[in-house]
Amino acid sequence: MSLTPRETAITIRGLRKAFGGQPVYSGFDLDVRRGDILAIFGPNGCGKSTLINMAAGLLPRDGGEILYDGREVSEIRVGYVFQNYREALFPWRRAAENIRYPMRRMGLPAAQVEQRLQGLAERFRVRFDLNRYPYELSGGQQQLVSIMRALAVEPEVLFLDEPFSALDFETTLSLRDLLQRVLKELGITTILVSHDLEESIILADRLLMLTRRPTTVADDVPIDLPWPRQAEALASPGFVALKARCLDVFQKAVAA
Amino acid sequence: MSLTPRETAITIRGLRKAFGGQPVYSGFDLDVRRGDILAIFGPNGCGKSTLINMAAGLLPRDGGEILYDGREVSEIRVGYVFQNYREALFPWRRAAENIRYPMRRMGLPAAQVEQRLQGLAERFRVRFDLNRYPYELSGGQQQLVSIMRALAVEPEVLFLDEPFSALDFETTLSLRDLLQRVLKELGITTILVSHDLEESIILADRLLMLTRRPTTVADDVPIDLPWPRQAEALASPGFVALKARCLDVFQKAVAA
Amino acid sequence: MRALTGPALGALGFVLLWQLAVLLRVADPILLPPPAEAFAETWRGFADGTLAHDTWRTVQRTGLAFLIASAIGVPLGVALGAQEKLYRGVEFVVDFFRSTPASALFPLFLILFGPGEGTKVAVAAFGAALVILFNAAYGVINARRTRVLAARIMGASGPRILVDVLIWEALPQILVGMRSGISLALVIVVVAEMFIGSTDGLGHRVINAQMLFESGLMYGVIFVAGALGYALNLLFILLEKRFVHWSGR
Amino acid sequence: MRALTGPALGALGFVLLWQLAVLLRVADPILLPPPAEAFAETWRGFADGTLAHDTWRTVQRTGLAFLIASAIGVPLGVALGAQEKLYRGVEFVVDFFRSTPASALFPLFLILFGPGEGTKVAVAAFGAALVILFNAAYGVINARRTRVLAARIMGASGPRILVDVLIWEALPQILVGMRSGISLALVIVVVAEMFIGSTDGLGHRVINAQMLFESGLMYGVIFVAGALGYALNLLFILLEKRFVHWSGR
Amino acid sequence: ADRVRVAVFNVSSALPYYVAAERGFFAAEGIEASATPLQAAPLIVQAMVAGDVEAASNLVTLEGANINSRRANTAVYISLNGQNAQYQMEQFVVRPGYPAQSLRDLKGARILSAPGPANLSAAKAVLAAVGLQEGRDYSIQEQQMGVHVGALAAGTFDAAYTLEPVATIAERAGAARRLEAGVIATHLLGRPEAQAFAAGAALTGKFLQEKPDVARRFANAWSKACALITSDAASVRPLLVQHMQTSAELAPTVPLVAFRMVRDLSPQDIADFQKFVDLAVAQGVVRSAIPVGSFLRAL
Ligand SMILES: Nc1ncnc2c1ncn2[C@@H]1O[C@H](COP(=O)(O)OP(=O)(O)OP(=O)(O)O)[C@@H](O)[C@H]1O
Ligand SMILES: Nc1ncnc2c1ncn2[C@@H]1O[C@H](COP(=O)(O)OP(=O)(O)OP(=O)(O)O)[C@@H](O)[C@H]1O
Ligand SMILES: [Mg+2]
Ligand SMILES: [Mg+2]
Repeated sequence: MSLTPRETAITIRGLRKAFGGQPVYSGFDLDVRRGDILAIFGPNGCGKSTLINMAAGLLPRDGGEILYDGREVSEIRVGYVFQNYREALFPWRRAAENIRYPMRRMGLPAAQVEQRLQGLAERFRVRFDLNRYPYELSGGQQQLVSIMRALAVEPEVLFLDEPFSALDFETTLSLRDLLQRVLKELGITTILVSHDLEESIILADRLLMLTRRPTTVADDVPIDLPWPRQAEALASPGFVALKARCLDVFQKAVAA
Repeated sequence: MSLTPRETAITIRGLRKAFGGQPVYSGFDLDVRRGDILAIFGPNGCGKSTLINMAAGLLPRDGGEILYDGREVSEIRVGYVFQNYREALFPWRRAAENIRYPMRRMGLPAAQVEQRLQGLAERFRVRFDLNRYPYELSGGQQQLVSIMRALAVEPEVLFLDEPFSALDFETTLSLRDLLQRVLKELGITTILVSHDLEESIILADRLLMLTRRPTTVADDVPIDLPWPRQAEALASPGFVALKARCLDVFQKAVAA
Repeated sequence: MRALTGPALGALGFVLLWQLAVLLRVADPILLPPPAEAFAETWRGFADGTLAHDTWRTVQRTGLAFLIASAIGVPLGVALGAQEKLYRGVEFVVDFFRSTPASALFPLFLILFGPGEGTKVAVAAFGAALVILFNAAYGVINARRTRVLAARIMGASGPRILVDVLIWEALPQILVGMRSGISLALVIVVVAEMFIGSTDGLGHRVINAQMLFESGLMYGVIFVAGALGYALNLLFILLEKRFVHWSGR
Repeated sequence: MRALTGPALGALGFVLLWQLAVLLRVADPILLPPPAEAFAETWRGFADGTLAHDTWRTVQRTGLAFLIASAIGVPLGVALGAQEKLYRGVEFVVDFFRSTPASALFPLFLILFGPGEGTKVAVAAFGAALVILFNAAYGVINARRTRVLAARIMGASGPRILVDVLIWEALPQILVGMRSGISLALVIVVVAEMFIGSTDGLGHRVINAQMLFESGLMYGVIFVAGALGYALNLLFILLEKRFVHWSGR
Repeated sequence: ADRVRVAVFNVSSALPYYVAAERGFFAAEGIEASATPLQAAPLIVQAMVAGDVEAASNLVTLEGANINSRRANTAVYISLNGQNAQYQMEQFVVRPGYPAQSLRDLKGARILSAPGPANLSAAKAVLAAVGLQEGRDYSIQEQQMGVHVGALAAGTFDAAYTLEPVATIAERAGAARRLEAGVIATHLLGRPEAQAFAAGAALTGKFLQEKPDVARRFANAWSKACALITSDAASVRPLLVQHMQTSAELAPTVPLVAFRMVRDLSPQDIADFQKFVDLAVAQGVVRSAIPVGSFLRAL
């Protein structure tokens, strides 16, 4: 896929990373278009978390560069839902305080912080008490708080590392709808890691399939299903064809 | 469902548990038949982890009793894959050592420990180096190690709290097959918590659907699909009917 | 209430052990008087008000020294812990002075602070600050990385991460450090009261009792000092119960 | 190699500060001699072998005291930490003695261990053991619950959980405690060498130098003691780097 | 009034200071004295060097000799405290059951000594003078003053080279029997009637030079106090209880040293003092030979 510079929100060039001498990435390139949702689908340990950790500036890279419309990651507003969401919440703050935190850091006035918190709680249909501490919440509840925290600041770029892994059936469904709406509305460029192929297709503008280590791109699939994509979309012929293509690539490149 | 005492592996009677005065369980009864795989399906925060934590003797209960064929949990061999698998591995031991640990505790001779470890690594098709420390593994790899550790001792009762949440597409599929085979072969009584309805149905002898707090049983569905259940079973009419029934119950009792 | 039974039993057991040692005549009663005698003498000391005054002076000095030590040790320790390389640099100085007897530092501090109150408080504050700093730094060095990363992602600057994450992550160990620190401050204050320019304080009283061979009173005063140490620690035990609700989860 | 630049820079900075204080004439040179003089005198002490002997004696005593303290403090601390209620009971005694100057304990230990080497090592071991115990217990109290639960599920008995999980969970803090402990043992040994019957050791040397107003030598010996403290700590810094690879993850 | 800060080591040899203060001798000379309690000789010397005090009420003379040999005129004595068999201070005692009748009988004894290199070497020198050698004939170990009575009572040691008031207390408690007092004068200076001047009142050289008049008046007050102690000790002994950590029952009888103004010393006294210091030099307790006249001032 070739994009004009103006359209690109994230540019990754020549990315290199090795752990203990064994390379995970050796010269990886990627461009993500502004406002796109990029889903990354790949086997365990292929380097998905490593990739977004480097993109988010949390992990030093061995080489290459990652730029956001020419800027460093420190210059942009980022949202991140960690794969280990449990350890990323602050246990000394109540859930609500955890969500307020990035908004405070952004300097939002108190009134607006409360308003956004209210809005999030409603849209996420939170049924538990946000005034509890993270360790008093169930796994899924913690993950939900994590997602709310990441969205609270309306980031320019959002990284979601298996954000639905602990959510229940219903919440997952409603959150897919919600995210679609919010991300598209606000034009947030998103990288989503998911092990659920249907979910990846339903949510993404583009699906990147990665191989095992040493990691390369097995396929780069544009998903041009119409938005919004309701549950019914799962049965549409376009969807079925895409899924079949992906499964095919997967069988050949990954499972082999 | 009514079982004769001899058939029952797990008997829960009058279970009560409250957090901060708010009840999660107030008089919960359950019998699990020996060798059965019981899937529990329920919304976030309804008390699934709480239930198996109490069953495994890790969380004190406020009232009621949980017996294993008349014995206390301390008298039987238990396997447990924690929902927060990351925090349950020992970071000071290498992955292989983590898996050896319960076998050593059981007093297995060294040779047998190694043999089982080999066997597990093969059956689980481990593609990463088990000689690394848990924190050097990706999320999915850690979860896999967790499952291997729980299965290593061929437990009498196995608790699986969302054991596939971080596993990739392929691993999940192959693990479903593997677990089916192993659990049925060894007759391990299993309680599986999962948010994936298809997965629950494919793997279970019986599906328990729970409501939101205060938690009650919305439906108790026997799954009498024939074993072994391959991927094709997903398309069988029996499966489709069951799934429809469950979704229906879910819409009425939970999502409402 | 129930929280107090443990310590109370501990203190009781300790006194019983003492009595037992006396009964077994582990040592001559001149050296090790029975607890009853020590308490009687101590009680007399409190009754005429002088011992209460001495205790109060020691508490004041210890409190002041500890406050200074915490005000310096906690922020500096947390900040240094966040910059491990920098910490390794100052570690020499920290370990150096932690390994030097306070009494060997008296001359130096006398030079700097003169033979008055200043020196006593300063030496104690210095000693306690080192311990607090050391523990705070280690608390931070051993903090969980994910939380720091999460804060960074949410736009927290370096100093904010210090205040919002690292201090909290290190809090259990900071409290351990503060408890070590307050005990050490008390010890140094008492020793200083023994040696440098003092007309009051528990240390002064111990030295007096020792010179007068009132071993009952001497052990009584030492007991008061130790119990005072426990009481000061108790503050932190309570603080910890109150504020470190998340530890271990 | 590079690991040593930090401490080396730290030591250098410390000496420069000292020199600066001398240049600014913070104090009379008789009281605070220039570092060069201190080093010259110390060098002479080493050259004629006596100071090396004194250092070695102090190292021996400290090492022995520390080994005893660790052998008692670590297992007891871990075991008590695992039984928080029990720990709250003995906490009084622990905090009590942590808050009592070692010098106040000399008479008592003299009774129990007689004059001679025994007392010095015993007091130092006692003091260090308390600190190590206290830190180990806290390390365990603040351990992550899930890992304990996981071990329990896998059939580990109480003592096994202690050995297989709690010690490891508490290891970072146990090491902090051991470092506090070894410094404290050194301090107490030096103080004991100063005040109770000694014919060798750094403390004995300090007192002699002090008496003769050889303040160059005195500060030199104190510097040796402090540097020795750092060296002993260094052991643990290296141990930690080596063994606590998982901390913070 | 002129302020004079005095470092005070709170033991009975500080008596002149409290007499002068309480009896108004300082006030009469227009001096406002204030005490800085410091319980260690090196700290007192340091305070004098640093200018934190102008005087010391009872500074150990060997410490004084040491600092003066490093820097002349740091601590100049205006009075000395003499001790011997009559003015008891240093002495050998034995535990009750121990058979020794004279110093020579200490062969085989475990001996404890008052702390500090000076005391330890004095004890060894005295024992050497009676023909006993450390290691071969006896063992000796320094101990804090506070544990002497107990260590004897407990039988941890057989004998002690100790100081007043510990010796008297031990004797009264039945923990010790006096063997011989004033051993330095008898065995080291060689004349039982000689005085061993182990401590005294000192002024800083700077103070003497800058305020000679105040120093002279201070010495006057001091001299009056010494005189009063010599003439009527009983009337001032209560001060021991009040200020110098002496128990009430002990105060009337505890031995006191001989407080002598330097101006009243005889040439023999000075020679004795020189010998005392020279012995210390020989033992390595004083760093280098020094004429005592250089730090004595007859005021
Ligand atoms: N600190 C480390 N030391 C050594 N190897 C590491 C380290 N961290 C990660 N790895 C390895 O790097 C690879 C990529 O890890 P990463 O966590 O990015 O995988 P992932 O794609 O996110 O997998 P998953 O789907 O399981 O989360 C893995 O094979 C892992 O074992
Ligand atoms: N320590 C605690 N204090 C207070 N409430 C708690 C505590 N632990 C759990 N809870 C509450 O108990 C309920 C049950 O929690 P549990 O973890 O069992 O849920 P779950 O069914 O496993 O959910 P999930 O699917 O999200 O894992 C939740 O509502 C949770 O908020
Ligand atoms: Mg990952
Ligand atoms: Mg759960």
